[in-house]
Amino acid sequence: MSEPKLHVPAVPARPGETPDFSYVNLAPAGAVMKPDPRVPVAETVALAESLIRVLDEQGKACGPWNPKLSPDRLIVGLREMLLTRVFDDRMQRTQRQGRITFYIRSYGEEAVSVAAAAALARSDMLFPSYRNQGLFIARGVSLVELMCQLLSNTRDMCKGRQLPVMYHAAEENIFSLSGNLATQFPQAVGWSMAAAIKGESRIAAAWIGEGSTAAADFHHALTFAKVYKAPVILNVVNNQWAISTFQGYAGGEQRSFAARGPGVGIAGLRVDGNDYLAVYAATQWAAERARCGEGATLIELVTYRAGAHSTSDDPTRYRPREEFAEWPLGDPAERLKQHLIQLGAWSESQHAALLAELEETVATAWKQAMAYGTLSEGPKLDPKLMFSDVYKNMPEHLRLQCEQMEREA
Amino acid sequence: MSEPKLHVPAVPARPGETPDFSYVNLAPAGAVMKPDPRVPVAETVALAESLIRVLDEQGKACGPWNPKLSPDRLIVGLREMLLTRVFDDRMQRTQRQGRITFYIRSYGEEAVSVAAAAALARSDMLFPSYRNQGLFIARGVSLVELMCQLLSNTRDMCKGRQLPVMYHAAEENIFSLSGNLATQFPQAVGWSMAAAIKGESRIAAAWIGEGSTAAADFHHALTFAKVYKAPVILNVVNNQWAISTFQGYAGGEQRSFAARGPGVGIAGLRVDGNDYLAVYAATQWAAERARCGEGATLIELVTYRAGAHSTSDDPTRYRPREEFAEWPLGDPAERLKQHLIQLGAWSESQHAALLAELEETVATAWKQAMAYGTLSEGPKLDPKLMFSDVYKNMPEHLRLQCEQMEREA
Amino acid sequence: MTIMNMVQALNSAMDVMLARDSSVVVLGEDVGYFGGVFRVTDALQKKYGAHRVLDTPIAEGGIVGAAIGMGVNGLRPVAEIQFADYIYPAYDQIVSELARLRYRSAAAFTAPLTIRTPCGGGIRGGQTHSQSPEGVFAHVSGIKTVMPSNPYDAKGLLIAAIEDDDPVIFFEPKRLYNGPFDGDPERPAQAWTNHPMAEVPEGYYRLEIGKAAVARAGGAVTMVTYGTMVHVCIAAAEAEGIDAEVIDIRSMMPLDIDTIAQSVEKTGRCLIAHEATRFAGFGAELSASIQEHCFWSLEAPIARVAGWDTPYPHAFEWHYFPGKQRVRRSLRQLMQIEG
Amino acid sequence: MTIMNMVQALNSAMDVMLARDSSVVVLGEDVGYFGGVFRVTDALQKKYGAHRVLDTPIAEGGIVGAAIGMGVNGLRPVAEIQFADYIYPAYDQIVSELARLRYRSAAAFTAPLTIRTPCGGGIRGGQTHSQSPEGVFAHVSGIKTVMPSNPYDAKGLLIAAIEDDDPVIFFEPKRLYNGPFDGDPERPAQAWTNHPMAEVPEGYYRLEIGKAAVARAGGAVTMVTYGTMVHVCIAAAEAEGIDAEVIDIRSMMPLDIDTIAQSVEKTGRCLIAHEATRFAGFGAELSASIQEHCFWSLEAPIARVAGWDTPYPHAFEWHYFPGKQRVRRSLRQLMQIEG
Ligand SMILES: Cc1ncc(C[n+]2csc(CCOP(=O)(O)OP(=O)(O)O)c2C)c(N)n1
Ligand SMILES: Cc1ncc(C[n+]2csc(CCOP(=O)(O)OP(=O)(O)O)c2C)c(N)n1
Ligand SMILES: [Mg+2]
Ligand SMILES: [Mg+2]
Repeated sequence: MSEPKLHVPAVPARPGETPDFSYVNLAPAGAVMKPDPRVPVAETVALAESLIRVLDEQGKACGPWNPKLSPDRLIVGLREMLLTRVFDDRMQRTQRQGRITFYIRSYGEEAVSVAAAAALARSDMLFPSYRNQGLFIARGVSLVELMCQLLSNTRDMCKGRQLPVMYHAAEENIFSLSGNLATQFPQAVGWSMAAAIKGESRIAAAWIGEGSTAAADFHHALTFAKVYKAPVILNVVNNQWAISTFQGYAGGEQRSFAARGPGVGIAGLRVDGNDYLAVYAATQWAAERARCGEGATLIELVTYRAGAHSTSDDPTRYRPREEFAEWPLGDPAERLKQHLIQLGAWSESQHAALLAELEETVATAWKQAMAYGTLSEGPKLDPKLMFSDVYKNMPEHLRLQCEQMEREA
Repeated sequence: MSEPKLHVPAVPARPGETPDFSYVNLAPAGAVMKPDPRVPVAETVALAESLIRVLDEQGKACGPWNPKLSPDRLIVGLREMLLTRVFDDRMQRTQRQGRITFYIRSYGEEAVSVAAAAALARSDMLFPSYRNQGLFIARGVSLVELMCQLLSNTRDMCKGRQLPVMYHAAEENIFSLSGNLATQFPQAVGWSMAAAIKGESRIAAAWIGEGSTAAADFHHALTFAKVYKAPVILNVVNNQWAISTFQGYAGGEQRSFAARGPGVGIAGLRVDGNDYLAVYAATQWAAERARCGEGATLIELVTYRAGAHSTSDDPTRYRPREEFAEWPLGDPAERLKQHLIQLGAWSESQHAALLAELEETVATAWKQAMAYGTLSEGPKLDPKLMFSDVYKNMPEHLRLQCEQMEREA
Repeated sequence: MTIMNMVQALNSAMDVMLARDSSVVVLGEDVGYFGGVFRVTDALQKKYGAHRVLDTPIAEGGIVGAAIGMGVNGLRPVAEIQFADYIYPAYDQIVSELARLRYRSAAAFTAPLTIRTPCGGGIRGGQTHSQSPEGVFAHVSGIKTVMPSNPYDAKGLLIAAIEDDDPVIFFEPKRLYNGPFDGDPERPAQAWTNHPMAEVPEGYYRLEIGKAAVARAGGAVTMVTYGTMVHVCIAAAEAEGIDAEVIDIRSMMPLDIDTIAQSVEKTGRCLIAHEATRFAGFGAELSASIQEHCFWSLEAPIARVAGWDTPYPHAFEWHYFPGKQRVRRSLRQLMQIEG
Repeated sequence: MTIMNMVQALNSAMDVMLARDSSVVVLGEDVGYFGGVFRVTDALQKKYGAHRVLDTPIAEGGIVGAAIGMGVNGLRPVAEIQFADYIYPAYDQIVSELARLRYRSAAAFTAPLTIRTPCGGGIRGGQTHSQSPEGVFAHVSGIKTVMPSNPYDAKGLLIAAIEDDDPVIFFEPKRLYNGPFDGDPERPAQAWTNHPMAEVPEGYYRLEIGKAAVARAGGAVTMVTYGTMVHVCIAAAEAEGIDAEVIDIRSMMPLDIDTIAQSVEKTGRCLIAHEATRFAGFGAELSASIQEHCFWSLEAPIARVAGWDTPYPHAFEWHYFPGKQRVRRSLRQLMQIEG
């Protein structure tokens, strides 16, 4: 056999090598024009290839995408990002201590969720992935409630059935998480089609990772969104990694994920995912587009998964430790903080005080959550819950199985 | 409920209405530039949106995509197109007479298969859809062999297992047809990846209808082709209809299917599928691109399904009868004929003689095929064949079932 | 009461529900303007509009995925999968999502879908237009699986499925669309015209999902079956002159094991028949359950008659199909065994 | 001979085959550089290169679809599906294509794939990392289904699967990767170290697919099982002091019904155990087949012990899992029935 010539995507750096982000197509803050949200899809082609940024290196907001939010609003955003991070860190520690079985952090990607939530109406329906805890936090789902899910305890919203982090929040219009990647994407499209059928102005938004764009459901979502001009925002969070697999293996080599939008005929935006203002503005733009009947937008949020994939993962096996430090788009919380300081609306000491307060909030919530039990220590959920909600009414064979279980207990 | 505002794709004309092809984005013959097959994907964006045409209204070949084939080669092409058509018509009639249970014609789309086959190497592997009988004919699979499959008779290559038209031709490097739409697309990509792994220069080509681009496997194929730069040609035959469903329901409204290629990062060409020369040239270009390691090309072939979907279908229920007559890209056989006449290499009388000869060829083949039996008249296939080839070696339980069947016969 | 064939009865069920409940929507490939390749949704789009009867892209996974989202947003989608052979691209959305949503969210979210799909052979469809995949759905907890055998049941069960808050996979034996079929391909095709179960009320009615029907009463042997095979079993019993009780289970899940067990306890013998391949098919569950319930009453081994464990071949359709002859033979053997 | 755990044994099987046969390729999500989330393909890419051990996009349907094409072009792909719970997006390519290709083309085209996938619970994976979907594959003619219960079998059967010209779905009970598991979650996790079946030759050997193993000989009752439940059944029999014969079927299709029937004819009693949900699970086929073969020898109804008919819940994993206590109780009941 002659020399094989199958192309395999290049991975910029493996452990021991120097991080190399030269492949990331950058653009200076403020450089990208902002068309009317009603423009034809073709006019978003450039937006899908460039990078929408508002915050520059100095923390100044610039350009047409600046959403001009009040400092108060920005401080709320900063608070939500930091709360997400403090919560994540604490939950990760509890996992290490064996209190919860599994955890997934969103470290480094907090803006993606928090800024989007801020730009959408509360009545809009959100279809998250497992790395969008920021949506729950920004919509005000109580930390105790989230923690009880993580603990599978007596107040677990999932009644012990789901792996930690697989939350939902019906009252806050956040859909139930699934372990199966990308399945929520066509569901979000269908949800938004139903809103349009009913003549409501509510829209849907969904999130998946860049790795998950390879899944069939990504394609289903784009096709249905295009065909019916569904009022939905389809977010692809490109955090460069899918467990150990580099984004090039999802098709990211020399091609933005946002370009898939115009490819099928829906608007596409490529956005600095670590820039709170840019994420806010892009989401707002896409929401307006959806609400005025122009259909879906595919938003690629360029960010970096700063932590491990999950508590089951060890990223030092497949990428250099130093990558996050070299990541050209920085840390979203840090950048918003600098912006607020630069505006004169925030200070290092306020920041420190906020962090301390959030630590305290999380610690208090944790104590409260633990009082409702843990997976291993009582009070515990009744195992009979295993048999309910399989169907609306328990069928006879499940009733018998439940009885059998009780007899044998 | 207020007024529903879900968008549903507009269908230009329903039965009783006037055909309207103003939605088809045309371009004059010769208008589109022809870059080197090694160009970066971005340089094919325009090619994916325009329309590559060689034959003009007068039947003259023009522009950079003219493959400059010899008149002799063109006459072979014309013959293959006409043979396909004569074969189709005859088989359709036999179906109406009840000799075969089912048939699918390629009427109006013959160039798509026949010109592509001409532009590829015999060692290249073809993954057809059910409307690519022209590939089998152009590769010289005998008509008798095809007919025996249609008849499920004693010489049926499928041993009675498949619906008519589900051919294969291993020696001629044509893959086995499946009833399930689009499944062959990722298979073709995988086949071509294997060729690259083995260091061979063989490439693969696959065909699906535009309706089938909505299937998950279309996306799988594009993703894998992009990631591994697979040496494959992915053809989308946009014949405007998928049974009763207009191409807008596959996402064709105001967007070419070829644009999906650049959308994911592979080359895209939009081609006049009724122009033998254009199809030939585009296929040749894509084959060269694949062979020199630049990866896959998505080719959209713009054509019209002139006949019913299949013998089970009645298109007058959902589209105007007159559509084909109004179709702006005409009839592929007619156009090549005009070109040859215009070149002085062909005449009406030669054409008539050729048609008569082909009718004769088909009639002779049919007689021969019928001699090997039909589904209802002997000689017949041995029903025991039902049990072989499920596995390489017949497992015990199938052996017993086969015995049981024989006992009960 | 009108005489309806199964296509008309199913159409009528959707018509009634579209009219009664504004949250009902119908979607699928070719179901809108055209009315479906089997014409089951004929004229519904014209009557209810293109926003309630939707033509869709050819993506079964997308149809079910989008329909789940619609269901979550308060609609009651009735999705058609053009052939049961093409339901597999939607298998993930059905198994991982539709079947699990209520459970995983502790009923915070639900999607009351009905997925209709024509199944079974007997129309020369070959290996990709003839499958009966009910077995691979019956195993999945969280969904119900239904297969009617006549127009009256078809309409009553489809209305029940649409109203059901649980997801229902609704299999339609396409060989029965236009008439009953006793499994003898040599006989001319029958119409529903004179069949008692073809008398169908025009308006609303529903049948409970999960109740078997005694399609023929008898005392000598119990034949447990569903779909097309109900007719074949009755014909076989009659041809053999055997006093068989034929039970049409109508739904695999929930399974009305009580009705079945009562009959088997009475007769002491049982034959199970279905068109799907035999190995690990739904007949296995029937056999296992019956054996568990009626072990001490059984006078002979439970017999299974089913499609062979091969794909459904085009040319050998009638060798494959578990037709009247095969059922008769098996029944005869079963009756000859001395208990 | 070396002591290997199941991960090492499976890794060794692929290592041996990659070295012996240049047409063998390994592909899947995270299987290349990283060596797989369960490390089953550890170090193989380093040894054989990125063209023979391929990381893939996250698209199970694409992985199988592409692998079929590779198989058609002369390779022997070994595809990993990261969790059996994620095999459903590939269900269509497996059922409609992989399983049918040889048949529909009258053997003109074939694709000798092996699809490996970790299944089963016991690792706190919750409802989407714990499923045992063998039943919905066993029903599909044209593929073989294998599930080993120990390192020695795992390697020998995986080599056989890779060499098999038919497609094989190879289920790996992930709870057994690092050690045997007797079904008692309270006991500390065991390692394979002292288990006789952890003695694994380093080189090439193969076991025939389709032959059951007698995992424990006995005369009082036959326990028919596979995967993790083999260990649970042995432990339960020993805890009850019952002279049970435990049969590890090792493959569902082909099913070694002869070995099973011989044993049941000898013992007159049978208990079937698997982790998958009970309703219409593979245990139903086992029960139905055994009943057909051994009716006259059975002294008591065949019993089934299985996962409940619910999704696999995170918090109630040990209530769900058919553990030692549940098997013991069922075994005891079975033995108490007077035949
Ligand atoms: C259908 C399916 N296949 C595989 C997996 C296993 N899996 C879980 S997360 C993951 C990586 C996802 O990467 P990406 O989409 O980029 O999201 P990220 O984790 O980076 O946020 C994989 C392969 C799964 N959960 N579902
Ligand atoms: C997975 C799957 N879904 C549905 C069908 C039924 N079906 C057969 S052909 C067809 C239309 C295909 O249209 P298109 O892809 O445009 O090809 P064309 O017939 O126009 O050549 C449909 C829906 C099928 N064969 N497979
Ligand atoms: Mg990622
Ligand atoms: Mg078409």
